[in-house]
Amino acid sequence: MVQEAKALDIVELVEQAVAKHGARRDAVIPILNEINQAFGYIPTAALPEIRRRIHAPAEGVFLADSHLYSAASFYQLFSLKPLGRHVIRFCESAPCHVMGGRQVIQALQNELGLEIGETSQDGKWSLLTTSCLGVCGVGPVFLVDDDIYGNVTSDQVPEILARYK
Amino acid sequence: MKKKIRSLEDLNRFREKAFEAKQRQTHLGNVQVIVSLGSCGIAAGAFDTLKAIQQQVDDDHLNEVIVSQTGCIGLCGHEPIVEVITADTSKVTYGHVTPEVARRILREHVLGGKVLEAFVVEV
Amino acid sequence: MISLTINGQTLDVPENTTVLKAAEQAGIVIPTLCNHKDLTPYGGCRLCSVDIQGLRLPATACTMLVAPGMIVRTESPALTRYRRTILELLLVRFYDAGYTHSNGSPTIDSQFAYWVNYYGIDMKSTMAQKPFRLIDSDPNPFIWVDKNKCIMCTRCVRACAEVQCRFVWTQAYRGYDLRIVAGADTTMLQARCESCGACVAHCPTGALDNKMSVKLGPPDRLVTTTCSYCGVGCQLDLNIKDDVPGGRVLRVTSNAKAPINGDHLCVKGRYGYDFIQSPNRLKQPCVRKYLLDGTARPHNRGSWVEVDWDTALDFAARGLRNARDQYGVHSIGLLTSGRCLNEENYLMNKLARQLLGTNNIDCCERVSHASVVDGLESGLGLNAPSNSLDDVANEAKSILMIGTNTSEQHPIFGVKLRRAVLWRGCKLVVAHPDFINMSEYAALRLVHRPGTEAALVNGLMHIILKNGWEDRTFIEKYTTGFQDFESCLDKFTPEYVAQQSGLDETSLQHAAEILATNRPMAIVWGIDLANYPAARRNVLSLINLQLLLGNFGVPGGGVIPLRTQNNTQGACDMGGHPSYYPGYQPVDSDATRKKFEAAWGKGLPTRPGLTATQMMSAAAEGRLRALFILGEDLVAGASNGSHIQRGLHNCDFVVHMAAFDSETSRHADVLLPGVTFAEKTGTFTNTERRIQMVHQAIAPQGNARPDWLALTELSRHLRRNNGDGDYSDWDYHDTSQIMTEIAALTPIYAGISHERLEQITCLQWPVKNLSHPGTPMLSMEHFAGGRGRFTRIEAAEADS
Amino acid sequence: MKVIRSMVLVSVDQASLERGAEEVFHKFLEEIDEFGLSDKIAVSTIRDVGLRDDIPLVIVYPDAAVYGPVRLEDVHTIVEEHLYKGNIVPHLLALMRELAPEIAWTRDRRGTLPIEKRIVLERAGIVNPESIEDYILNDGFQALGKALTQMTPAEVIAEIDKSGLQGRGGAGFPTGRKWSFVASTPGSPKYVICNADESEPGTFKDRLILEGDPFSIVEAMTIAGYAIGAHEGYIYIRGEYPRAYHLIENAIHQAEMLGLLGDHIFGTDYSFHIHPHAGAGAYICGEETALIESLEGKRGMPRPRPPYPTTYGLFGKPTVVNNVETLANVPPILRNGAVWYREVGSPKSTGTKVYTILGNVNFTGLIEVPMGITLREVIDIYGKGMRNGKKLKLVQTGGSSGTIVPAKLQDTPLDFDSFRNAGVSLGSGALLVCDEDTCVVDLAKVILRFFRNECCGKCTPCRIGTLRLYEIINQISEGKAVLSDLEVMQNISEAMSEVSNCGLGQTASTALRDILKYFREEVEMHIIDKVCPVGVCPIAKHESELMQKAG
Repeated sequence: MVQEAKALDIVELVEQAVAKHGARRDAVIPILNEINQAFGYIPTAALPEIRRRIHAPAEGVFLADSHLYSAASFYQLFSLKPLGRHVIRFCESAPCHVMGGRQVIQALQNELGLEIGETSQDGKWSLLTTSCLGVCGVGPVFLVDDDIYGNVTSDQVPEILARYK
Repeated sequence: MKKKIRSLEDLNRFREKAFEAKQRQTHLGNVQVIVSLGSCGIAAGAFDTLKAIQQQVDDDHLNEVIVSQTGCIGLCGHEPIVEVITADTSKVTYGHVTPEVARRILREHVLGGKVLEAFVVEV
Repeated sequence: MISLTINGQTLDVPENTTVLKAAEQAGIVIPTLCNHKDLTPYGGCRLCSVDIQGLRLPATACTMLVAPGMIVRTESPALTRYRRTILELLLVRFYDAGYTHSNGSPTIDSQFAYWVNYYGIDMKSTMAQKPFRLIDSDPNPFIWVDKNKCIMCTRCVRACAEVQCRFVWTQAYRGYDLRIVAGADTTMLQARCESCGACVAHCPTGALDNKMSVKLGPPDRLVTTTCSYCGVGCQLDLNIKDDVPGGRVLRVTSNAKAPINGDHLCVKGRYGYDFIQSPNRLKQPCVRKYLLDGTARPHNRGSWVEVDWDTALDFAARGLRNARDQYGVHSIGLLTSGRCLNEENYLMNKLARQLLGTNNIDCCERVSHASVVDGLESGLGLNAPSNSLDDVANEAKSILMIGTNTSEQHPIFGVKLRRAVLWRGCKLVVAHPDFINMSEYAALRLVHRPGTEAALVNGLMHIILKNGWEDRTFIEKYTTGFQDFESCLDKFTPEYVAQQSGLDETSLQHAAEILATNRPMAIVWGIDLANYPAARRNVLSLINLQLLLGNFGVPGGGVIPLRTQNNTQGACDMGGHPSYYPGYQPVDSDATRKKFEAAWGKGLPTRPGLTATQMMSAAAEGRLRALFILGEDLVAGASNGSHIQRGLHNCDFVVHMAAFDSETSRHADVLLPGVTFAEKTGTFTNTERRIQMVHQAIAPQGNARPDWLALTELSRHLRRNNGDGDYSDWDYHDTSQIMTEIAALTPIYAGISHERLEQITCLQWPVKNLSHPGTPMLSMEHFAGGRGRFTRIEAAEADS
Repeated sequence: MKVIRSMVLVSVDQASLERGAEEVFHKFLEEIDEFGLSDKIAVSTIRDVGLRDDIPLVIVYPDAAVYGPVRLEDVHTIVEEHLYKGNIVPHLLALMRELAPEIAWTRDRRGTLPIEKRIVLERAGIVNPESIEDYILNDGFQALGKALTQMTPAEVIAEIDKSGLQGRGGAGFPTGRKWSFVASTPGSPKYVICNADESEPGTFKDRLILEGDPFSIVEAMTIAGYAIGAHEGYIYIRGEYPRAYHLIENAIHQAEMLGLLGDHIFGTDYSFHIHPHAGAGAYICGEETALIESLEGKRGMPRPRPPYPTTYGLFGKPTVVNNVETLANVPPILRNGAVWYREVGSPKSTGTKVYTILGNVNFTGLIEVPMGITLREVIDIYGKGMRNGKKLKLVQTGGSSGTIVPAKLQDTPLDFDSFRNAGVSLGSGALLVCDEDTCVVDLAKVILRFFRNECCGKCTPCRIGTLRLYEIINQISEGKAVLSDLEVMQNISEAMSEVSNCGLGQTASTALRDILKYFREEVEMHIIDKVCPVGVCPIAKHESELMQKAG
């Protein structure tokens, strides 16, 4: 089962993130980033909390939930729904593809029994793709959470996945 | 609190001091083992390599070995890359350094003085 | 001016003009979908791409500003090819389920369909072959959402943000997955939609539509008229279908050319039109059974009997005459209506003074508004706002808003102020005991204890004087009574005022600083201020504040009392006032009276009559015996309803003319079915003295009659002998005739005629003659004696 | 480091081979070895030299001397006289006429053979990126000190202008001119933005600089700030580079501690603050106006241009946006002078260029070479040749938004001008080398999928165009397309490149366009014959399944 964030945690976290990055319009993306990092996704309930703390008509800053939703849904590293405990992001850009990525993503799909974009029933894995991660010199490449794996062959996939509980 | 640099002269004095400190290190006969820790290197397993080196340094009490890091040099095809700088020989760059190879480098090159030709990368 | 060439045609346009606008000026049409004149350019649809010499790639005409010597070509085979490709691409993600779209045009084509057709593309065969999203996907009661027709032009997003300042719609996700969502992908109402329909008005495809009428098809004709809800005076288009005799209102749409509101309307104006054809409308005159029986009036006035107009009017006339004959002219009272036409209010004034011989005439709204109007009169010698709405919205650097929930009561003006705050940084100070919508836009909120307004304002002035922020030159040149006034502020120290009002001293200091240092500053107040016990005093304090800061006679300054009803201003202007003939000509001035006596061919009463409030007391005490109430539900509209009910109950004879049955008509003896604004032609005067046409769109419902016509008929029943003045007759065939009479007798309306209003659409009084352009801002010369008067306001605690 | 001085190309087209080219090739290897020149001279082959009779042809770089016909016995002379002594052998030269256009490119090229010359990467992989001592030890902050204490802002701009430094983000706009625009634009405050949202697939030069030499960017941004009169700088680092973000944060902190950043830098009145900012995954934010929107906390959607950021940038103020690599050139220029810098590279494209070499080569990685190197040189010298001895089919230059260069064009020098003339984009410097096992339909599919996913959606041609192109290429790869689809693709592609709002849409179909230009036959085979010649596309699988069933 995928875990959803709790209301109290959300308020606390938003408070911290706003304190850290400033109650400013241009701090919105770093703040969303903190929340995404902490929960693995951005709970919609966090948006009004952020808005309340940044909206400041006296300083000419007007913010609505729609602004935040709009920004949060734009960026690929943010998710608006809960993901699995471990998130795999496979680079599907041309260099990795040319260097053998096609076989590796197939191996990942087979091993996990997931299509791209899916989260496993038990909430352990989410299999996503990403655009270039900038380590093309060691392609094919994928990320498991924050760990990056390069020069991957399909044979290595089971061993790498086994490292995660 | 470090003293602030207020002029080019300050900067050059700072530089001289840094140079002397570095000189002192090599004069003392220390060996520098530098792991290339760019993202490419990390993706290729440089953290595992670094861990192995540190483990070995601890286990064998290699006090004169200074382990440090550098960025990526652009030789992605050879990652993970480890450089060994000793006072007598100049810099040797190794490529494809797995934890196993790293341990061998420490044992054979750093302690034994024998360069592992098979893993040397020409730069 | 910048000179450029478009399609070989050389033209001069002002700086910062876009190529698109420049082309428009030259009569060259460039296709576009995402552009709209009210909205900031977006450059998204790319349909308006044109060739500009020297640029590697075509540029979008909607975003590209003109430059000297620029050479533009708006058509080429390549451009046509790109445009066709763009439209074909849009159709890949477009599905029309086939229902007729309803955005106000008599031809069904949406703007999108027009261009698709123009470039020779067959929509049906090119578009998606089945819907890919839910049709009618939002539960909003007024706005229909069909995202199958969305082309991501974002006009709705921009309209909601820039026009309504509400930020309901937004773009979410990106690329091929891009979609327009409300709020955080919720329903519109959850995203705090106010259902103003601006998004519908700006949608070029019909993805957003009017839910109440989405499948009703196009209208047969459009009738542009003035909204009847509030004092802002928006214009709108009634969409009329002539499939029943006299026609019916299909829907309301906005009209881009409307002088005040353009393509913008509020939820009431756009969607609150069903009352026009409501089954509850009064359709037949009624009289109480006892009148027909010729028996005594029962306690509860007995039951209603439907009668013909002649019978009803006869009873009405008889009742009024009886009271006059029995108890004298002062026993009759007339209440005019801020909902009715200027022409009708004028007739009421004429009826009272000429035919009945009484000055007991007042505007219904004065029951609640009297003190405010009095304050204005005694401080400034004015009976109207000094500045216009747009002037405040566009020029004021700061605004004090007090006693008004503007975005509820005067939505379009509220939104104009939101825009002032959002898009040009105007500082808004909202003094209101509640957290109202405008509070969200306020630079500072003052949550004071109700009833301490005067203390609060005095406190602000105390701080202003202490800091030397007052305008000495203005005070000397344009005011009287400052010396005497000044000392009354002494005791209103921040500590004292804080303690009185429940505000903290910092807020007071802050408020004073914002208002005094961001000039011109405008003050906007509304009905809530009048509802406070000491309304007159509050108004005088606010006038003091503006005199102190020299905020009169400047654009963006002044005082804006917001009139609740669409024509409260006009009703007062037209002599719906115990002391004034039309145009604030005093009844106790011999010269004026003589003028009207000559015109109406009749001797007129010399003393001012009773105000509405006084009439109610007089009725309760049995001094006032007969009442004629036009248009209003007095009981529901007033803050002191029980007082009014007592008065009405006590009255011997009450005639009520209205479109609907109400609490007030329960107390009536004769009930005349009036009509709504959609069924008559004439004029309204909005809260900023702007006179606009109202156009009849459909025939009166049932047997109802326009009020002016009923009054004209009534005059026949009342009149015993014709006078021989120029205007003593009541032979009105239409309201334009009445306006001609008004203009002749009312200097501030001298330049008004229906004919002229059809051309100019609106004029702000004073309009001195037929070539006078009107007066958007009253300058000092319009004040009584050319000077404003400071008034000492002492009491703060214990309002009397 | 191995220093290649010259390069010898032997023509190996069918006709040349028939006349002994292979022997000539081997003879060169022998002779060069004989003279002890093996690690200074590279020998390679060239396939397409056009129809001519003076073959085998031998071209010697960097002199671009073309010898022909070269007989076995001439080799010794050429090696001894030309390669060893440095004198061209006139009597063996080929006639100038009749050169194939691809070779003609090389005739104009003069100067030294491109060898690795590290300017922007001078410290990457050498110094400890976490240590400001290491940076200062390696000439760090000398340029900033010089600028702040010895130069006026105008002089700094003049020096950058004189160096001829062009933006390395892809467009190649002169940096000095951009700075002087902003310096002279009224309005304040002004901002410096370092565009470190390096997202072009196959490009990681900026990451290398940020991870290997973060202090140089701090120093360069401060210099830029001083030059244009800004006191705030933002560095927008893509979210996928957490390590770079961490190292930059550390560099900012350390520089502030030493008074080399922050208030009163170098004890002068000049103050400059840098704010690191992490992106969150959007290729489009590499576009400077989208980046600015994103910095302001909004969706990264490009603004209409004009106005350009130089007049209406961050928070509506005049703003310089420079790419990481561009900025990394700034300290060395100020340290060594514009004259020194101009000597590197070609006259119109000064300085070096960083390339990343990827794909089916023996060695992947990154090099920094003077402008003007050819693809062949890159592949043979630095890529160590094709992997598994396969044949080169094509190179995609400049990342996914870049052009496809077929093997026959591999002698075009890589500099801004030549590339522009050849309709090829240099872009980010990514060179994706593809061998004969690459199916162009499959490659196009991956590239178009990338743009479909990364398009921001603002403008019609790009939003639906990328979607449609991806759908159609998928159909082609599945054998479900018809020939007229190619025309549809071409129409969409044309509209996209002409009237899209920003560079993304304008270049999204570049690769497709080139593929249809150079490899149309292969694409048509998918459609008409329902065959993927390379055997990568689903139809191939489909076919083989059918075959199996039949068998």
